[in-house]
Amino acid sequence: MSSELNIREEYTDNAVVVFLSGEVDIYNSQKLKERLYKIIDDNKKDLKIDCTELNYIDSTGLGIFVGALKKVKQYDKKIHICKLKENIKKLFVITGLDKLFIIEE
Amino acid sequence: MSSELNIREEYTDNAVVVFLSGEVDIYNSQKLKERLYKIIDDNKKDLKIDCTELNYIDSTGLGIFVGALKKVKQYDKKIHICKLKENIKKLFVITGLDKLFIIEE
Amino acid sequence: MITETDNIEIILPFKAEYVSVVRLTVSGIASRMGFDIDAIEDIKVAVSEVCNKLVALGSSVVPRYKIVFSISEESLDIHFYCEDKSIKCIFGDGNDELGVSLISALMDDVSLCPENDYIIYMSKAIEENI
Amino acid sequence: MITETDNIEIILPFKAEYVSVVRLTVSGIASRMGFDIDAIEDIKVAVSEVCNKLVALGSSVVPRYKIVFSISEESLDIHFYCEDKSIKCIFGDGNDELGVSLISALMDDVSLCPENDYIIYMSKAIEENI
Ligand SMILES: Nc1ncnc2c1ncn2[C@@H]1O[C@H](COP(=O)(O)OP(=O)(O)O)[C@@H](O)[C@H]1O
Ligand SMILES: Nc1ncnc2c1ncn2[C@@H]1O[C@H](COP(=O)(O)OP(=O)(O)O)[C@@H](O)[C@H]1O
Repeated sequence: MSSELNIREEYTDNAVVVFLSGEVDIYNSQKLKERLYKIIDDNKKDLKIDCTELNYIDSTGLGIFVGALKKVKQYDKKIHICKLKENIKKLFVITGLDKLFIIEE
Repeated sequence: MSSELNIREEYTDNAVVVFLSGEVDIYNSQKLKERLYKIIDDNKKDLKIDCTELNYIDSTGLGIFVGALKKVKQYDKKIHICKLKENIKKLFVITGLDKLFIIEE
Repeated sequence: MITETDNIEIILPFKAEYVSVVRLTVSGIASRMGFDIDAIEDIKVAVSEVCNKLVALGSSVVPRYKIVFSISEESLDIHFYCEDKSIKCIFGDGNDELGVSLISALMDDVSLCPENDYIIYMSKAIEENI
Repeated sequence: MITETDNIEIILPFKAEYVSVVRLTVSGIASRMGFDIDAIEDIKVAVSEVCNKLVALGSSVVPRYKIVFSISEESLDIHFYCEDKSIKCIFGDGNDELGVSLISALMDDVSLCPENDYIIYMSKAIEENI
């Protein structure tokens, strides 16, 4: 049961890497939002979201990524989303969000 | 989702080792019964049931182990059950079946 | 052709914490039906999007909504119901582009605003490439 | 003391293939409630034993049975129902020593043969060591 959401961050010189594991859904997405927004405001750096261990995300979670993107753009920064599982990458393609983010392997 | 039951066997000089993985429940227990009974009749050796990857068993499955025990006893052989996960070993203790089988780490 | 259909119903509160329970239930049903892992994930997402919206709307009249899973050899058909008849055409407000695009793309047949006693219908065929 | 209780119901056919669906549903509920992994396994086994027996008995009158999960801060209470009123005291035939011993040992409170409109009641407290 990896249905919990865990969020961990690491700092590099010009980016913050955020590791997501488990599931992002309507129940825990507020926690993701608060954490991402705080990271962005505190650091004003590029964001790299590592999704190696992300098993599930819904539109609530995708909407938070979009909101985070608007926020980093205020600081003229970017969001890289990397190591998406195929079933989740598919959701980015369906919604057209793959064109807003820098999607990396 | 490791809810399927997989059964695999290996042969040693004086025993057949049966590896169970997944779940044994009312839906698939007949498959386990047929396979175990055939292994016993074909080989007439001690049975070693390796439960390293067994995640779930119910009374239907436990009943099949008991039936298999009756069958090996006809050939004067034994059943060793090894590497039970704690939650499953607990079921053997509750039902008293830990005294009928040779339970090994 | 006569085919048997099994129905499984789940009735649950309008609460965000139980959407994950629905996901587990539907993944159990879909995996038992023989859907592959990708299709199971698709169904989980589509079903959750409807639950999310229902939970966000809520009802002042009844505490719970109902999902009926109809299992046949060809497909998994899913109907959402609520006794609060004011809950209709829930995506009609146009606020959920992401959710609606996911549901439409991931399921084979979808009725988001039916003139019927159910709120939403969606279906996934077992072999999509028929 | 006022405590809120959430009810989740699942209604399903008397068929062996869907007992695993119930296990997934109940494990989702129990994990959301904060039960630890051992307790979740206990509940899965106990619930499955009842489903197994219901499936083995079946009903000539109705196609399905119902399980109601009542979620409170203290415990998960589970009631099994069937509209076929001939299904009563299902373990009364004494044929299921293994199943009955598991249910009784794994749950905190069990009523296997109640004089009531439900078939079986069982409950697991969130903190067993109160
Ligand atoms: N394809 C898209 N491209 C850019 N932004 C989008 C796209 N789809 C949705 N959004 C935006 O993502 C955010 C969340 O989307 P949505 O889930 O539809 O809204 P809400 O959170 O109000 O339910 C909104 O700001 C919406 O405008
Ligand atoms: N503690 C025990 N020790 C030995 N045998 C047992 C024990 N409990 C159950 N059995 C035997 O295991 C088999 C299956 O048990 P049970 O599930 O109660 O019966 P059934 O398969 O008829 O429902 C039966 O042969 C029963 O006698």
